[in-house]
Amino acid sequence: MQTTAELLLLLVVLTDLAVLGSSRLRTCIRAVAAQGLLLGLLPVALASRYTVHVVALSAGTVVVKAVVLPLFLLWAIREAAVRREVEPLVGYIASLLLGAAAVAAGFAIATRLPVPDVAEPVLVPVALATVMIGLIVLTTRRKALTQVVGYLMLENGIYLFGLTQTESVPFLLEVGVLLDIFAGVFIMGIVVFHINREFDSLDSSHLTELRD
Amino acid sequence: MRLIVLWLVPAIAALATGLVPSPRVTRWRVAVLVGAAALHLGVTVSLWSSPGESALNGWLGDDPLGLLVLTLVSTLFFVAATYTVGYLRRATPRGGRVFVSGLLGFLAATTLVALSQHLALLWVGLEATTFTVAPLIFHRHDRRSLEAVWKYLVISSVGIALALLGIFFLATAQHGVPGNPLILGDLLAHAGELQPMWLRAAFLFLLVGFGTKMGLAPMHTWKPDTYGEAPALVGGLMAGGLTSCAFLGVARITEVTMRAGLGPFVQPLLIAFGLVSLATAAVFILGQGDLKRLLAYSSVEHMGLLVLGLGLGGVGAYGTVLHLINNGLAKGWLFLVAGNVVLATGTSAASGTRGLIRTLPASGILLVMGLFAVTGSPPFGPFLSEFTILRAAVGGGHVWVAAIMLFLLAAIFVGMAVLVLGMALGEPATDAPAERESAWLLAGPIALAGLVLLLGLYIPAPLQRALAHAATALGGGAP
Amino acid sequence: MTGHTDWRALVAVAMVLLIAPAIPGIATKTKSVLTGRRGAPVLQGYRDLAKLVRKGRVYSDVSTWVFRAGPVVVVASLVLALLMLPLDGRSAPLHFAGDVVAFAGALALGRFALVLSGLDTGSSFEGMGASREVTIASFAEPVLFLCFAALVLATGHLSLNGAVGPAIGAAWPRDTASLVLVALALFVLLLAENARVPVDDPATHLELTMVHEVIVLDHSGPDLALVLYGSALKLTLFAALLVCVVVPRAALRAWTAPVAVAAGVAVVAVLVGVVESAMARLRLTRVPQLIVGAGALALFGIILLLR
Amino acid sequence: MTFVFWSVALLLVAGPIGALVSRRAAAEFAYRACVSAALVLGAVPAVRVLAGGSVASRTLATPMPGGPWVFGLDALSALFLLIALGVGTAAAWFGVAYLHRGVTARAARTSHFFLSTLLAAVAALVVARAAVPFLIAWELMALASYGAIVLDHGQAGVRRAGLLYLAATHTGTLLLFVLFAAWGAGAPDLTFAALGGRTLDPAARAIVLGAALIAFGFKAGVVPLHFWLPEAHSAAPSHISAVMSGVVIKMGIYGLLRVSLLMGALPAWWGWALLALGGVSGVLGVVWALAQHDLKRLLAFHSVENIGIILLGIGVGALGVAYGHPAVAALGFAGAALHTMNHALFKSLLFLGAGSVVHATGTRELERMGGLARRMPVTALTFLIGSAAIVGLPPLNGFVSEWLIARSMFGAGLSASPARVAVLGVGVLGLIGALALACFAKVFGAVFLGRPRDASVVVAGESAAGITRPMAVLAAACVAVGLLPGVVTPPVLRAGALVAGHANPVVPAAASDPAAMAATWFTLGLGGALLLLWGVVRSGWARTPWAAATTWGCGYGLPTARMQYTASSFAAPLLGAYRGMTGVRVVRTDASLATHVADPVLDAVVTPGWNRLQEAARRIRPLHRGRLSIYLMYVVAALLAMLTYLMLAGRGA
Repeated sequence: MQTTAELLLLLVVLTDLAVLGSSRLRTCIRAVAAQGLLLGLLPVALASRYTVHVVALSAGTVVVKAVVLPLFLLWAIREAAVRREVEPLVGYIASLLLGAAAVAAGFAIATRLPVPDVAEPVLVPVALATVMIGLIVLTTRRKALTQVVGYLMLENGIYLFGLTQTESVPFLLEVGVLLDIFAGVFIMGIVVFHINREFDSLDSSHLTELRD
Repeated sequence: MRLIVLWLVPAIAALATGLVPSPRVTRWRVAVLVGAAALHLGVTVSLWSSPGESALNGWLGDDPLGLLVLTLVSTLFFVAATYTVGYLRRATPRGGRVFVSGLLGFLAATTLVALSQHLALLWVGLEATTFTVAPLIFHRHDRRSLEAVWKYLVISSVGIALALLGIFFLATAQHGVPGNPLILGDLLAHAGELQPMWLRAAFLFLLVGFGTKMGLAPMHTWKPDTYGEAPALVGGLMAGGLTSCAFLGVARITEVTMRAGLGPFVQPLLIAFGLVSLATAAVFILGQGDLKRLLAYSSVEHMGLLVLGLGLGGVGAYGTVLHLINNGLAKGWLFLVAGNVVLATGTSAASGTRGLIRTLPASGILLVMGLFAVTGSPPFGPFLSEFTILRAAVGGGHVWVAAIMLFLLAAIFVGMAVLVLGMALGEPATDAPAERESAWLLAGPIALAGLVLLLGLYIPAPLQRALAHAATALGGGAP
Repeated sequence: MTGHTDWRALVAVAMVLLIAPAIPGIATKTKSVLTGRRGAPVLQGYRDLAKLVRKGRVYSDVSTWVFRAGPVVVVASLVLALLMLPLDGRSAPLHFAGDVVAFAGALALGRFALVLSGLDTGSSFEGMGASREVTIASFAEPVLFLCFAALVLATGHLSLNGAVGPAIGAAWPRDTASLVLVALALFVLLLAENARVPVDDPATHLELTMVHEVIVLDHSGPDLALVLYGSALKLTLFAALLVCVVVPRAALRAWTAPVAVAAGVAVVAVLVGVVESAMARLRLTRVPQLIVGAGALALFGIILLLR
Repeated sequence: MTFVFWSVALLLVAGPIGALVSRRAAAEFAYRACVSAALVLGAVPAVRVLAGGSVASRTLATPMPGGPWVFGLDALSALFLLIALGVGTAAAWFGVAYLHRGVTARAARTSHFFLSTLLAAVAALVVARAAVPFLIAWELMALASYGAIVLDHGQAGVRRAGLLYLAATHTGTLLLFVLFAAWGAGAPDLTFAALGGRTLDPAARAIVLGAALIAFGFKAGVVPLHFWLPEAHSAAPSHISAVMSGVVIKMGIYGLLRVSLLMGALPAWWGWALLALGGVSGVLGVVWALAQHDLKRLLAFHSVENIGIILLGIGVGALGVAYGHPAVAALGFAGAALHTMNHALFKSLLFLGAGSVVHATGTRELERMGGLARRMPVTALTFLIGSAAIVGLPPLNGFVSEWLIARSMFGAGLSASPARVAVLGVGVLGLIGALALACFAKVFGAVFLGRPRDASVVVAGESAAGITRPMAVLAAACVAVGLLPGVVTPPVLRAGALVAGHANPVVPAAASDPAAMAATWFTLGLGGALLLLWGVVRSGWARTPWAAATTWGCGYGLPTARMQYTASSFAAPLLGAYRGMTGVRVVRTDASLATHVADPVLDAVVTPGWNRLQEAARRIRPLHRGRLSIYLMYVVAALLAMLTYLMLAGRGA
């Protein structure tokens, strides 16, 4: 089964890069949705034996990360009638290179860290890379929605790392995580909706009224 | 049992006030709010008589530090609840349904943080605070408050996410170590066996993550916007209660790392963050033009002092814990007074506001007293704690840290004095007669002021014991 | 008084008080003679006083009791200062540790009274004179203190009684250089404090150029008499101080010591006359330099002693 | 000790009573009664201690950091307690009458409240024997005095002065934190006993003494830390100015003496530093004062001058300790202590007099006054006494203390150690004295003598008894102390010996200082002689005739008030001589002549420095431009910085 896991993780990296490289919001959201699906499959792929816990976890993950949130985001962009990210602070090529660097860094750091043997060796590097790429998207994009996407990727990366702990960290935790992400993005969505109504755009760079 | 009650009371009240759909009738909601707050405070006080309970097989407990934070939050919340009575009479766009239930939800979340002995649970609590507070910040429903809540949500969500990563690292560090995962007691018991590299990484991420929630520079950027736009009493609850809970998170992981003997690695970081926060606060306080933003930066300053004391160790730890209480109460006091000013003048901008002690005698005087209290002038409480932290700096041989700290404190004092005294003194623009202020709006600040003053002159023995315990837990000791 | 003051000291004081009015006369006479004039008789001072005492007084309607009190305080303070000098070379009628400060204090008191009585008239001339008086004094007083400091260091006595009394004799052979410097400084001070050439010319009556005379423009009759006696006494006092420094009298027999002092005072007066006939009056702005110069002498004297 | 506690308690209630009692007269009576009773209660134990008795100290056990609160009363505390309560009571009585005009009843009540609170804080301060109560009392004093200063906060100038004062005093307080933190490092608790018991290594001692020098120097107004003082003193109501310079800044002196006492083994540099600062403050203070023509600013600068004189005394004392000349040390400290008391007496007298004048004429501008001696005889007489006293003329109190200080300098000069260089200080003393004489000749002449220079002054009349009586009392005190050095020297010598570190050995010797007795004969003789001659002369002249005429104008028949010599013209030649070293500017046009003093410290250092700081802050502030993604970058940057730290530092452990 390890090989499938590795394959899935590879795909995760590809989705990361897809988000980094595409200017169309729709594509970004689809990529994140795909990533959510992969994340949902991973517990099953990693698990030595299928417990209720594992199945429930993957099911819940798929529902939330691959279905609910993406649909919600798609609804939001339809509401806001935004198509694409207009000039990001860092160009797409540049951010792709950054992303590649992030992946490399992820592997570099992971090799230094004493990774617990239980986990799939590629898991930690990919997790770190995803976290970093999420941060990159958060810091370099302008549209509020894109930043939400970035935040989702950040959470996904953390979730990936959490997978190394499926044995030790109790079940409640994942639930908490999912709930929090859900609540988080849900409220963020409402805010996004309000931003859209107040400013007729989701360009968060309009939100610079409060300053010193 | 009481611990469960403590958590359930506000949670249920929050649901009740939130779900029951009667948008207009605020009276019973406020009643529920005050009632829940009173009950909460009562139970909290009862904990002092016989501490050491635990519930949910050790996930909840009231160790000295947690109990201190819990008491602080509970006190603040009760005061804020009484204040809400007057506040909702004066200024509320709608029935206060979201407002009240948000407040109660906040109380539930912070209680969870203060009581949780399980670090993941603590994290969940902190995360919950973020989302319970958001609607409160958005209370005014206008562009500015929208921008504020947006920035607050994104920044603190990112922070909390990094904290979660830190929690996972901690769990990884605990791999193969006996004891239940992420239970504080077990972590401390076997701190020596934790995998040091992962422990360090965990500390870094938790410091950044919870530091963001605390508002340590440079992760403080949400603070002025949020406090500036949120209703004053929400600002007070956040600056006094929420930041204290976030600090509790930092304190927990510091406990573990200190116990694991990583002090030399940890302390420079804490000191650095402390000084950077002080410096940032000073820069933005000099020439600040808005009272609530000023208080926000003052909060950044005091968060800096907290971690500074933690990093200096020794009596510094004691000073930090004491300062946690003092700062919480003083911030509540000042924010509520600022709320009165805003209610009376309609703005918290300094320009154009003059002679408050003539137009608004009680609040004006409270404001000026608060200035001295929060800048660490004797005989108010913060003086003792700041003095103790300074003793740790000088006594520990960190003379330069002490020098920088003093310089920044002096600059901050002058900056704050310029703005606050400028508003309080002088000839009022309008020669309207001094207006009579509602008792509901004054009782809270006066009570807090009394407490802060008391803590400067006398520390009750039980409190003293709790402070000493907490200080020793943080690797320091009582002076 | 500190008990064992013998009455001879008081006699000596009385004698100096008596000869005081003649001293300025001596100076002026010397000057006249040296400049080839006959000049007023030496005892002219007594005649003027006698005449003035008999005259009536004119008070400005502006002035107050401060004006009237001025002359009295001037004379009283000078007499008191005189009491602190061990004229007979043994003991002063009034002495105690640190009385050097009291000596200077008494002089300052007189000056304060004089200046205020001048200002009391509201006249611009007397205001100007008062201003110049305090200006010059502000340079002279520290010099006086430095001279006293030098004397104290040289003799080890904190009281004039010892410092310019018995102990000075032993000090001369030991610290000749310093004492010479101090004597010079004291002489300059004498010229400055008493408004003599080169600091000021008592002979002129062109108000704008004067310091001392102009302050008392409004005094008349007995008041003026007191003022004139006071200025004469001040000159005598400084001369006596100088003599006490220069002439060790402990060896002399009890009666001869006061006489020696009197003679010395007369000599100093002659010296003043000589200086006045030899030098021209300095511009007022140059005066400080002169006095600071004297201060430098005294300071040098002290440094020699501290060595 | 109980008496002192009661005294403090009374002072604390004195203010609030005013708010409770509705009828104003009754409230004021209660206020006066409380303050006066507090004076009596405080004076009883203080006098007992000064007379050689002793009072048991009290300890309040408390679980607070810093250990127990100890309160004690030794000769040093007693002296300052007497000063504070005495001057404070006079000022309080004065203030009640003074604030009857010009301010609302509420404002007056507030002012009374702050004044009595201030006195309570000072009383507590001087008996505090532990760091925490000391700091609390210290700050309470500072805040109360701030409140009293900004009574008239409608004026921007007053607000500015108040802010300047706050900034200065708060900086001082922070340095006191350092002082006690450094001194208490490693001590069981922060009681003075524990601090005094420690022997510090030179570095720590340098920190402690340096912090003390700056912190207490700020409060005392030592050049160059004096810049807040003239502003605050001239902004405050006159009786508050009196308390400020009579009591509050004296607490800086008390602090220096207390630290010297506790430190025991003082290093020589400390003595030299005090000596140098004293000389600079004394000379510059009086020269700056000469340049003023605002009456209260002028008096304020004289406070700087007298602080300088006091510091000269402390400096010699410290040198005496450092080089081991107990007698010199005792004399120096005693002189400083006595001059502190004397300055408190005559300077508060002068400020009250200034208040009376301002009250009557409505102006503080010297150039507009004149001829008030005829219109305000009591004020004039008391002010004259105060002037003569501050100049240091016998037979008044200023002379006695300068005499003691000069003696200590001579004594140092006769020693064999390097301390003998201090003898040069007498020259400085002489210079200061002569300049002060010039300055007060100018003040008294310009204000009280000659003709009124302004219509508002012509109509002025003597102030009410409520205002003049306190002045009369203070004047009497000046004369009494001046006439009886034999009585006042033993107690202050006791205090001096205490600071000099040998608690009792010297005291018996000191208590009977023969010189002091002789000096008493001198002062009494002088006083007697003056009275006698005055009487004789008056009676003698009563018989001889006298005529009244206009002032002799050298032939010009109709002298006018404008022809009088002005204060500026009076000071001009002196300032001309000193201009180079003091930043005094003399502006002379063909029509007028005016002197301005641009305070070299405030205008050349403090204000520009502050502006530069704000400018720097303004430059940095764009970092907070409202860009969310930028903010997130800060978070990421912090994370990266820490990760690099992990990679670098993490290795080692």
